[in-house]
Amino acid sequence: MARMKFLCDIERCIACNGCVVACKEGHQLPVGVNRRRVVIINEGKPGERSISIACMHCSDAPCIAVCPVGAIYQREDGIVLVNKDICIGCGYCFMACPFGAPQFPRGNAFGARGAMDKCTFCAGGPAPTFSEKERRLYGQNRIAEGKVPLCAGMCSTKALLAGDSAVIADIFRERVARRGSGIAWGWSKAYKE
Amino acid sequence: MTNSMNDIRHSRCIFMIGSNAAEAHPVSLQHILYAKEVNGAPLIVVDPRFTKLAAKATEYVRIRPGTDTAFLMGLINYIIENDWHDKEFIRTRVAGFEEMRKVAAHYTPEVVEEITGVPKDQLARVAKLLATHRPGTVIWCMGITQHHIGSSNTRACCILQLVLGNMGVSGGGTNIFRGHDNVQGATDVCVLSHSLPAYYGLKEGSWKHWCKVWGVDFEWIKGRFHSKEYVHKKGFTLARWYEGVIQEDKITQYTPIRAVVFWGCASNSQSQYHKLKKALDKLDLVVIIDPFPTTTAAMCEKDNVYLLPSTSQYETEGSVTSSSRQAQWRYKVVDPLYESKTDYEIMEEFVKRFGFADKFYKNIKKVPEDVTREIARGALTIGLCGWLPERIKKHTDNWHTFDVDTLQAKGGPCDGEYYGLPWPCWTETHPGTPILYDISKPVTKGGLPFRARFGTEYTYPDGRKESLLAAPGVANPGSEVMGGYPEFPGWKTDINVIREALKRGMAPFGNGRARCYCWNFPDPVPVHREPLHSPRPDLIKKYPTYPDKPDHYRVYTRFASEQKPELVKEFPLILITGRMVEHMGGGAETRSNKYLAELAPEMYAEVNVKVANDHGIREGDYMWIESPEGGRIKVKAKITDRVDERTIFLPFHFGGYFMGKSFAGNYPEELVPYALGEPANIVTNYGYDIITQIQGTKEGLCRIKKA
Amino acid sequence: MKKALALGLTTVLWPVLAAGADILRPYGPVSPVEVFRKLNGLLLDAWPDEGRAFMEFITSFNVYYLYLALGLLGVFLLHYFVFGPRKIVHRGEKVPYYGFFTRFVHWGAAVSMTLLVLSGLAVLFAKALGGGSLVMGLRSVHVGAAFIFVIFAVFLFLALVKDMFPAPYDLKWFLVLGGYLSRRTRPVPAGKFNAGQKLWFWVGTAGGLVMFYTGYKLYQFTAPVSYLREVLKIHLYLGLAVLGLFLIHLYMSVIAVKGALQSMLTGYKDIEEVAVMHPKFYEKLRLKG
Amino acid sequence: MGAKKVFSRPAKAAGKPITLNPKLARRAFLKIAAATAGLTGLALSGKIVRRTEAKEAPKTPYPGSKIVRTICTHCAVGCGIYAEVQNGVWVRQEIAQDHPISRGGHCCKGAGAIDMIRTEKRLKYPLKREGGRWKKISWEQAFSEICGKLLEIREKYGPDAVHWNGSAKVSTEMAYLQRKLAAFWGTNNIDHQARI
Repeated sequence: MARMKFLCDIERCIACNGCVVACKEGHQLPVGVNRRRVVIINEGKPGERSISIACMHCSDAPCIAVCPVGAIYQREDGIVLVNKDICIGCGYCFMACPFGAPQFPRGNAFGARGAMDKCTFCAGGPAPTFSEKERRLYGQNRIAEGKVPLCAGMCSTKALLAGDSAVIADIFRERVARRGSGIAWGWSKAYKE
Repeated sequence: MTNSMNDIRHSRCIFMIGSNAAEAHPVSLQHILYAKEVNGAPLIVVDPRFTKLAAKATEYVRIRPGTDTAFLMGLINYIIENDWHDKEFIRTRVAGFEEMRKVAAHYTPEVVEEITGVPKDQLARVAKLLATHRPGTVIWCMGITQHHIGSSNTRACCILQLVLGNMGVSGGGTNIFRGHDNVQGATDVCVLSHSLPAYYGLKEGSWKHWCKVWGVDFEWIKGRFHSKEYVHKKGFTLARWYEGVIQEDKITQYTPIRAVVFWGCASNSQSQYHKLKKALDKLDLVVIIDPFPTTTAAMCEKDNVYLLPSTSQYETEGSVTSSSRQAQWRYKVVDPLYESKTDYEIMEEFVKRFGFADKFYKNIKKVPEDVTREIARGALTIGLCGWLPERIKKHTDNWHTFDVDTLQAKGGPCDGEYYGLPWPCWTETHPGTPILYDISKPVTKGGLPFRARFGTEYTYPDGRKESLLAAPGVANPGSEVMGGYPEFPGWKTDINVIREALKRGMAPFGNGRARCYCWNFPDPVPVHREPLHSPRPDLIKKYPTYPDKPDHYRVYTRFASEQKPELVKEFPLILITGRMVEHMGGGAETRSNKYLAELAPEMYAEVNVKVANDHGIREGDYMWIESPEGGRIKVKAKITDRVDERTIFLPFHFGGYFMGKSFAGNYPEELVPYALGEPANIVTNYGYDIITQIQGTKEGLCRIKKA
Repeated sequence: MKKALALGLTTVLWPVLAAGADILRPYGPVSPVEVFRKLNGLLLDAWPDEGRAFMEFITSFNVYYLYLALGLLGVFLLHYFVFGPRKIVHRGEKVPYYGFFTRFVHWGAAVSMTLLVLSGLAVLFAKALGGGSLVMGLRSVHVGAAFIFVIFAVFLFLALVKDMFPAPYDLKWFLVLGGYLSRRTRPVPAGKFNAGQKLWFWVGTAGGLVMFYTGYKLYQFTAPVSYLREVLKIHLYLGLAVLGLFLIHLYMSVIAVKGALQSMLTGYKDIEEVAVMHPKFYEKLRLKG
Repeated sequence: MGAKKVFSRPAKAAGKPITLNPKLARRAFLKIAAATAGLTGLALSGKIVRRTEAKEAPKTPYPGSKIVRTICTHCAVGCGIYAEVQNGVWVRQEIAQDHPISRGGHCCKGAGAIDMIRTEKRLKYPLKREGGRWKKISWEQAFSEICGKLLEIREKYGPDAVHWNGSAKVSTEMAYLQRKLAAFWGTNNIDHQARI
């Protein structure tokens, strides 16, 4: 069974934010909703590194565990999705997530949080595939088209890898072996087997 | 660029000076990091600021702004001193080496450390890296050019590569990453005040050549000008046109400028913007043709301005030339939106009303394809002859058939050709020249020697005579003459001469030597000259600037009279500008993109923590930055170690504020960009390159105070 | 997984591998371990310490609300059938007990509190309601009601606080549990408000303000996540107390003590009732004449 | 081009929406890897991994759309863009994985290239500043007023009284026409961003 994963190669990421805008533009997200973001450490100092972070689609996802309504679920290929028709916007998932992935657009009465929005691995959502509803609520469903997620596809330096864990682990290991350094940050947290 | 982006994959050493490619050209990093990882190529970044690119470097050299020539000459000297230079390459293909060597000898590691602040050990280490990792590429951007000695800086880079023998080889070369998407194309067709398309210059022969291409009478063109003198006189430049209006420096033109047309050009990218603003207030007519309202529109307060909506590039088509000299066809994606018109349509309307449409469009029936053909007929000097619209489209349509490493098509309709037909592409069947001055390939297959542009022999001031043609035995395979040869007479104006040369396996422009000694430049060999506004007054005497230039693109340009040692007392901090990855140029498009504006919503100044503490400024505080010319801007402080204790950095993309005042109300309703800010160029200083008049925005002075 | 292990190994092996590739070492002395640590600190924040505990807390907490609600319901039923509601012989003389302002803010607070409790429970037991827009709507009600409640709560506090300070006899009241566990009506030690009412007052107003603050933080959702976790915990624990007292108050005033509801509506209490339920206040009234 | 292994999907009744619910077995596209991943692996190892074609072409959310190849407008690297166009509307930006220079890569500006069409901040019609306010005018009025004034200035002060600032953001053809226009106008006062 294939297992979808993200891996950001810290040695390659140049913090160009290409992934962030690719995601926002591709799914037409409202301003303020960051399904993906880039974090820089040691900015301006030797040892400056950056990493692009989104939902890691954890194997034992804490968000699924804490969701009080069971709105979050995991597909067979490991992609974690949220059903916005069921989500009540309570925010527990955000507090349980190690990566800060869940996002909450405002806009309900009294400015309360709306349904949770997060990276879908470009796999749409539970609405009928390619339906207008799916596009509106979850964005594109590229996985159903056999296409790769936008963020990784548009990564300027090929730092962000996405796809079948076996394949991307191979690629990454090859790189690490070549250059002698590299860490797959987040993997040990997200993918416990 | 002499090589291509992809060719950097073959480099064994990458030397980047005055470039922040990680923010300005992020996708190029794909190839740079590949070379770094796979070839084990050291990535040396020389920059006054610890940029995002420097974060990826294996060796970061912090240099004082405006001292690049000293550093490069120091490297050259160290390499020669240690006998690391490529003697065979220099013997066969380089001229003026001895003269250059004498000048370079001055730049010992100690002297370089004194001027640039780079420790001499580091200089030695960098020189050794360059010498032991060949071929290496040298990459630069505006950090090298935007100085009053910008042209010396660029030449020093070239000489470094000549000394290392890195020219004309895969993985080597001098690679200048250009800024705008089609700045190479626009430069090739010379939207420039000193030349006709394809670098023909403004001489009579050049005019006659182009008149022939256009199918008009030279006498008629001459009649269109004010007088014969003005046909050949270089015009005002983008950097200083406003002096033609406000005349704070004396102009040498019979009339001041009364009208200006901004056709896809931002104004907030020009230094001393507060003076440009004065010009906008004085002009009779300002025409702005752009898909976005631009900062210029908001800055015009008089009823003298028109805004014409042109389409974006995706609603029209035409070829674009990438930094690697490749042509790609930018296809039209959708029809023009709203009431906007394509630039071609607007041009046609203008020309019709100016009354010369019949002459202007004589050879042009179908736009843009016939224009491409006209360029191909005229631009022989840089070999655009093979750039026919069908071929360019064919390459774009089949871009998937080109190999990532060599950029050569393997099979398919473009078999054997190089992607985008990098110029010179001499004929309709030429595959393009992927690497300039590469003598390992036949000329017909994309090889080239150095151009023999300056005759066959030169006598240096000390009486030494040297041939300017390549040494015997050095030529492209298949060349009829195995050795140096002069240019073919008439090749610049007659395609048949080019064909003839190619038939004989020879380059139309001859087989010459690369010059280290350019006698037609103010400094035949690059030497360090202190910035006009120098933070080191003690060095001004030893390294003074040039004398003033009275008629420099029609305006008096001060050099020596502007260089005042006492200035630094009042303005103690060095001011440099640069890019952010989220924005582009003047920012009209990107600041109107809600996602990009969300990522980079505000203007800021990078300040070192020491400077900030000395001035009582904390992160996020507003502060005033003031220039010696009287410009001042109010910006937020971003406290960071990216800049050192003497430097302030400003991103130059913002507009919509002016000296502390918001001009948001001056934009057309509802078209105010999402992100507004003070233009950095209000405080960039006086100072222009001696040859090109590029503005010296990377070597100014300023002072700051808490707002 | 083997591959993950291999990745881990390469990380650890880095210094060894890098010895041969000195040139590739990034500028400045930074090891991957260092980077790893920094990223952990920045991105995971307090998750390694708090994450697991938070998950356990949040997944197990709902059930206490259920126990409390069901338990109290049982207690009420038992009390009702064993002891029955309190009826006091009415002599007909009425004393003014609650001013108009007090009644007004009481009912304002009461209505908004009811909404808060109900919508709060709806959020907690959203699964039973099927989640989605219904509960999302009720969450909005929760937010709206909170803003209304907090205004009334402040005034209610000001209106009643002078009679709400704890007194020594309050302890005694608790010892006899207000005398409710008896069919006989005997005077209990209480002032204008008995100890139970005082407790409810303090939890309802001061606790209500804490609820409001914590709720506001959760509504904003901009605080650091470990702060949010703490705030949520406080909100839920206090909510439990509020729910308990709310239910008791409801039972007492509407069912267990006849006339209590009436008195809050009209503002007058039967003198006999005051004498029995609030003897200390009765004393004061008598002294005043 | 990517190391994409796309297995065939279970046949579904045509026209009926497929729900990607976890409860429904999801067997389609079990093993896909980001093109990026594949590409870089390919680049590093020199292997060429060919994509096995799906037996049944995947359904697309934009039936009848076509892909237009175009070039990013933000810097001179020359990244390729696949623009997906349906009924004359640019519906989305696709990844140009097979572009030889960028191989699908974009920075944030290029990733949002489609915003040039989507943004609400585009100029919509010709405007003229009148009494300190922007006033909508027709193209005809704009052209006749502008050209009239330009010709008047030329007449009165000479051709060099007009300065043309051309562009590095237009096509080479357009840039060439700008240079040609200045020549025909009778001035060398033309320049563009390459100068700065």
